[in-house]
Amino acid sequence: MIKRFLIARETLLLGVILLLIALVASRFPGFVSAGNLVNVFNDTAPLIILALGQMVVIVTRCIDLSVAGNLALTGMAVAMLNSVAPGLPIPIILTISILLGAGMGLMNGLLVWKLEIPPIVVTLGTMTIFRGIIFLISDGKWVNAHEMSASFTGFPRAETMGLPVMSWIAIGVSLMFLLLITRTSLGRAFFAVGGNPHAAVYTGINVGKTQCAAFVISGALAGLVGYLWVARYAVAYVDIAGGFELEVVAACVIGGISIAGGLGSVGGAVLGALFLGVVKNALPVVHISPFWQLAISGAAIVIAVTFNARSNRSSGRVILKPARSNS
Amino acid sequence: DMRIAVVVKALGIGFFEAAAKGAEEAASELGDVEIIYTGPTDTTAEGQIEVINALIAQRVDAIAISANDTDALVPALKKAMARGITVISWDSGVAAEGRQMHLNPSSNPLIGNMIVKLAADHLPEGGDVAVLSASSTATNQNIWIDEMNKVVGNYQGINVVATVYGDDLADKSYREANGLMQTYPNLKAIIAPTTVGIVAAAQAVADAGKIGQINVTGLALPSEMAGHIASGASKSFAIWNPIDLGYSATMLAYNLAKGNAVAAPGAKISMGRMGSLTLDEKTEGAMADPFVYDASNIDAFKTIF
Amino acid sequence: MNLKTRSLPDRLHSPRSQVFKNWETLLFAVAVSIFVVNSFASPYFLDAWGLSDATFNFTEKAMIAFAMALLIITGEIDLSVASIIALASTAMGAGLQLGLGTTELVFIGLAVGLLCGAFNAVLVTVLGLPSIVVTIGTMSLFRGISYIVLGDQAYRGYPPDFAFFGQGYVFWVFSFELVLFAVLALIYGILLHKTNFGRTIYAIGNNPTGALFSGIRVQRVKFILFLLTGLMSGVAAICLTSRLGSTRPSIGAGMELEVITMVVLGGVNILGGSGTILGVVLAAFVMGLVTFGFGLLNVPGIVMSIFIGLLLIGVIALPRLWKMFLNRR
Amino acid sequence: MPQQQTLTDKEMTLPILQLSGIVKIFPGVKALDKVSLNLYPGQVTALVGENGAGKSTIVKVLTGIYQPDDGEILLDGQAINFPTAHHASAAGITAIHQETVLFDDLTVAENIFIGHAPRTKLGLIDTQETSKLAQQLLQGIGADIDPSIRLRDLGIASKHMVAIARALSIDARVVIMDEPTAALSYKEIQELYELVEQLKSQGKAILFISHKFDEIFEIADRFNVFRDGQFIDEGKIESVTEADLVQLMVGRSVNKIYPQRQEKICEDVLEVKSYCHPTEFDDINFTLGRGEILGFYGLVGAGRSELMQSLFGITKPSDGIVKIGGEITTIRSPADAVGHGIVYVPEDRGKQGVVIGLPIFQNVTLPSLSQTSQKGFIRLAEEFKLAREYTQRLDLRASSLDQDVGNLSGGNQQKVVIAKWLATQPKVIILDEPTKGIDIGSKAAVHEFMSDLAEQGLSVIMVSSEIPEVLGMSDRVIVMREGRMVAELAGDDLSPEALIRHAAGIGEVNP
Ligand SMILES: Nc1ncnc2c1ncn2[C@@H]1O[C@H](COP(=O)(O)OP(=O)(O)OP(=O)(O)O)[C@@H](O)[C@H]1O
Ligand SMILES: Nc1ncnc2c1ncn2[C@@H]1O[C@H](COP(=O)(O)OP(=O)(O)OP(=O)(O)O)[C@@H](O)[C@H]1O
Ligand SMILES: [Mg+2]
Ligand SMILES: [Mg+2]
Repeated sequence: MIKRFLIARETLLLGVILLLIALVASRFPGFVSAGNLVNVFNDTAPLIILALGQMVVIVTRCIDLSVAGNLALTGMAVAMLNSVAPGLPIPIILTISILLGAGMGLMNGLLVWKLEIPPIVVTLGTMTIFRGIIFLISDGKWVNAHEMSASFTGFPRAETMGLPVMSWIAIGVSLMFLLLITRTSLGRAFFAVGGNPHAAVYTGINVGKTQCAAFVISGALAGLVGYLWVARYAVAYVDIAGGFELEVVAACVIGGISIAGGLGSVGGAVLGALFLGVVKNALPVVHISPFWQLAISGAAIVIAVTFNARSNRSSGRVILKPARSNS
Repeated sequence: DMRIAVVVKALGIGFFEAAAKGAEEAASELGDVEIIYTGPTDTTAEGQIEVINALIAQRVDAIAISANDTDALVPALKKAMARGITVISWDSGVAAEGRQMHLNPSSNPLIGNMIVKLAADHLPEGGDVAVLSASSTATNQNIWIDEMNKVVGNYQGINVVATVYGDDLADKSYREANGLMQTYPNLKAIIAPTTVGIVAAAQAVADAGKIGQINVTGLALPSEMAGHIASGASKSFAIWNPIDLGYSATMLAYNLAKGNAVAAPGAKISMGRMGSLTLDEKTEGAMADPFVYDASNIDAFKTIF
Repeated sequence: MNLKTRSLPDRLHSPRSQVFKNWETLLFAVAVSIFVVNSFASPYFLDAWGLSDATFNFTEKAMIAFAMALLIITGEIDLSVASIIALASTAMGAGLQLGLGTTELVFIGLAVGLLCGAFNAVLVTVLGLPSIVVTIGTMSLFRGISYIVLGDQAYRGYPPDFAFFGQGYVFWVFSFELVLFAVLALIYGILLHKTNFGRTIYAIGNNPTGALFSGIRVQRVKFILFLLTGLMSGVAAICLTSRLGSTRPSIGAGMELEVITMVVLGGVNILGGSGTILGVVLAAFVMGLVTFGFGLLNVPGIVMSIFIGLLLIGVIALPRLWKMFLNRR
Repeated sequence: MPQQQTLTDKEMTLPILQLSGIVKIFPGVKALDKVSLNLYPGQVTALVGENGAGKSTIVKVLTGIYQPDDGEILLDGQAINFPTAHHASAAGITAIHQETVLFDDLTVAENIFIGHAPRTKLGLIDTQETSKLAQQLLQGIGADIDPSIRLRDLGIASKHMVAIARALSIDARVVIMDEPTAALSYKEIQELYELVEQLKSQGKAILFISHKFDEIFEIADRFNVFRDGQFIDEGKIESVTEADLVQLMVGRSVNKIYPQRQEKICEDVLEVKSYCHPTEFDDINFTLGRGEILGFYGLVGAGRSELMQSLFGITKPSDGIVKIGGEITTIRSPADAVGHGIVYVPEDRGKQGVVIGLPIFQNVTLPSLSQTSQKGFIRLAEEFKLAREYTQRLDLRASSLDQDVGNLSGGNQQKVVIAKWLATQPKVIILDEPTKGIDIGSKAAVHEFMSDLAEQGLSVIMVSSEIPEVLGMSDRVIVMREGRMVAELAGDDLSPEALIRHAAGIGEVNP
């Protein structure tokens, strides 16, 4: 029954997104051109990737507010690396950024696991620490387009089979998550730990370690996006992706991932991110002042969480059976 | 020694780092000056107020500030003046009651004219152009855009179709630039009088494969735009020399604090090697004309600022 | 009835003997050492006016932090406080355009704060939604409304007597804000530690179901606390607007995280159930002293924030690491 | 009783599992103090002891959830240790734990196989195989449950069956059952007995923990007694009587006679008329007299707790009238209920009863703060006075009034809850399973106290699933089945057979 609800909720979200697109298209047919839709998806790709990482963290009853800081630090690090060693091949850059991000995730994870500090406190702290470190390593200076090699900036935007590599990465990560969540014991463990941490211990699952793993995954993805982001906008500085962590959490919430842990789906995270992406990209097109954007995404979150809670509410136990004639 | 605080909108912006270089140059020329280069982490008025409070407590002799908000800093700066500190603003101004004088990098009408001229020069036939501004609260941006709109009629066929805000965020500016290209298929130029915005817009144009079709221009630093001039996404852009700006602001602050001059309408204050500045009735003055950079001269400047 | 008469002692340890194990003692030591270090590091530090100016770094945040502390002790959170400031300030600005005077503006500021608090309260306590999500939403919503109203404009020209709240001095170097901070600290201290209401806050934070089953009106208490947090945001909005003398929609951006940092640094358990107002007061001073001290040395703000981040994790982590170290031996 | 005799028994086979000298220390409590335990193949060993004797703790040591501070575990004579629950199950030890340790949002099949699901060749979880195996396991224990359903949608008994299936999904040689029957009804208990026989015949060693002596004597082959974390004795079940076991457990003999009271029921204090709820109960009518003990009997899940919680203002009824002292009253919240003199001692002590984290005295005064305070301001001296008075009346065992209730044993926590309510001087006290999970010694104290309260004119509603308790304590008994009142029995009508017959809804019952 709950499963059906989940599906229904995702279909509904998909419906809302399609309606939104249709609405915009009714005034600006150009919005639904294949080229533009590809653009919108590509623009949303970083949000999708990060929302997936955040999803596993939230499912284990944690929260990662440091993703944007992690992203920015990794981005700056690889950009600086690229400017001193322009010859480094892209696979190595990718590996480095994933490892760097995962390392920062591990730091969060260890603080949560070994020292049992509440995740919100840990990541509130590391969020500012990561940003500060960017300032220290870069001395506050930018890394500009001409200091990056062509292959470095070219990778995410290279087109293969009609989509830029960045979009393919988002699709790839989504598929991997689908597998991770439904078909691996780690995926099960995330849900077990979030659904009932006490019981998880009894089934041999190490709660802290699983949460740590979630942070590492979220960190690794933040690192990956760090490189993609910097390469795509061809610039790195202290403030990139400032405040993005809340957008990532918002995408998860809109996608129906329960902040109380134990509930969530890959489809939800992806659709939640897409919803925000479509709104963001549609506003400039329909001539709604960009000043409306903030209020719209805020209202969307409030409505989504109200709706999700409605469909989730347990209506108490059902004890009464339909009355029998002779009882 | 005299201590002059150079307060910028936020640390870590190339333009201001260059201005700081100019301030140091002025200090070594003057000999008895110590420069305190400081600013908040992000471009907020609250952050600058904290910085100002710390400077007041250190009893610096002068504060030269590029403001994040015209009005919000006034009370704090008033307090600084009440405690005997010389306060001037430069680059982005403070309302008149919050400073003794303001140094515009260039005259606002000149800049307004320049940014549209840069676009028009490459559009002999005319066409649609759009403006990508920084944050909506940036005083100087708004003034320049106003000035630009006043003179746009002088350029045949140039049609300003929209003004959007990138908030000085790379991703938002990029998205706004994309939105402009979507909405106005006939767009011929994007004017971004902001260094973050112009870089993002140039990248967006390059990514959309519209190099040659859309020209990105505005105000930018040569070091940040070198790549985009090379790719052709931007044919030319303008900027005043931020080193000169920092230098001039320091000189002005020094002279006012020393008592060599009084900031009053009509006053003429020396700016060392930059000549002298004459204050208008709003106690403002303009340093110099913006300078245009294009493929012919960018390589000479990209390593300087 | 055969009941034995075996009387239990009230306490085994007197509260005073526990002082050295307290979070507050640790914080106090931190605050004192920062104070000492600062006085050696900068010749300008020990100056009455300088220190007085420095209190503006934390007074507004601390006012909200008091109410937030109570809310967090019950196990809820409000991330929308900075946005409430923006909306309340915008509303005051709009009132200003209508030609209202200082009294009316203050009333508007407080009323909008209360209304926003009530909006959060209804969503959380009546509809039963998780507060962290609700307030992430209203955080965008409230500030978003300010942006819709103001766009790239600003309201300025507040009446001269309005300036008193953020710029006035009550006595010598004691600014209105500092005095208000002290008064509020006292009020919240008494409310939390000396009243029945305070007791129920702790009960709810430790076990909401148990509290409900003990006849406590859990939702009503939470409702009131959201209202209080909104109201305090309104108060902070008045002070900040008065201090800035103008309103922009970006006013107070990012302040919610500083408020929460202050509360957590003050030893309030983010999961609810424990914490004191004294801790929050000390945390406010620690953060203010750090900001001011680093400012005097002209250290960039971002380096300060690293320090605050490290402090936040460190004050929780170090005692635990120390314990682990002792256990290992 | 001679201790060595059982150990030198010639028929004895070698134990599969031997624990000796096991020590487990929690902050402030020595939960296990050099205990030993032997489990033999094909035999059921019953572990008995008072609350807090350390029974569940030894189970957790055996299953790798706790690490012992000292001692030795021998499996087939080989020393072994279990750093995590995985290691224990890999070594062939499986357990049905006292608490439900399942996941509401996972499916039945996922619950059964979490941690050891069958894999495909690629190393991914084989979902089809998982549900096939789950189906087989459930059928094997006679449970008709669809493995693809979410656990949340199952009733408590079915959940318990899933927990049993999960335990059996591990190919184990040692099966541990920690109070497995506490949540099961008569019929399911019989099925469980059959299962135990089956496991025995497969040569598995079974550790069976229970507070119910009839059960122990029915299925156990051996016994093992703990008291206050210490090993007391072990041996063959035939060699002891119930009284012997109790003596070993408590260290003294316990009077099992229920307290006698004269009935002097006068006016009605509480009257409930056609009280309904859309899903939980329907058409409830009863009255409660002053000084009366009214029993509510039913099988687990009959809706008694739900009815009581509704009377206490937790859930809203859809219809019906409640009269207190003859006046029609609407109770919207527990605060209202307390105001009208109705208080509720819940079944789930840790979650609903006490506020862990607050000291004892604050727990006691929580609902009576208005009494001990002045204009809303706390007066500590008054609080301590009130708390001291009531904890003393209940003979609470604790080190001080300032101690965190979380550190108290279950029975003492129950006393804190009762003290809390008595301090409000209620008219009606509802006790939901007041002795559930409480050992014999404390049980008798609670019973005695309950009858004292009634003597003093307090009206008591007692919800209980234990027939002897219901019969021994109540003046009148209401039987509920599936959310409805099916009988009201008093005097000579009160018999175990009648209770079971009405509760289970069957015509005849074989005793
Ligand atoms: N995690 C823990 N932390 C501290 N003390 C504990 C913990 N677990 C158990 N104890 C204490 O250890 C002792 C033994 O508890 P245990 O649960 O083993 O008792 P039990 O024999 O199973 O009792 P019951 O019959 O009530 O289930 C008790 O005093 C209990 O309070
Ligand atoms: N369907 C269910 N899902 C989860 N928990 C349940 C379910 N049914 C019962 N429980 C829990 O199991 C315990 C015992 O259940 P329940 O309250 O139904 O038994 P009871 O009190 O013996 O019966 P009654 O409903 O007649 O009071 C309680 O803690 C209850 O919350
Ligand atoms: Mg137990
Ligand atoms: Mg019950």
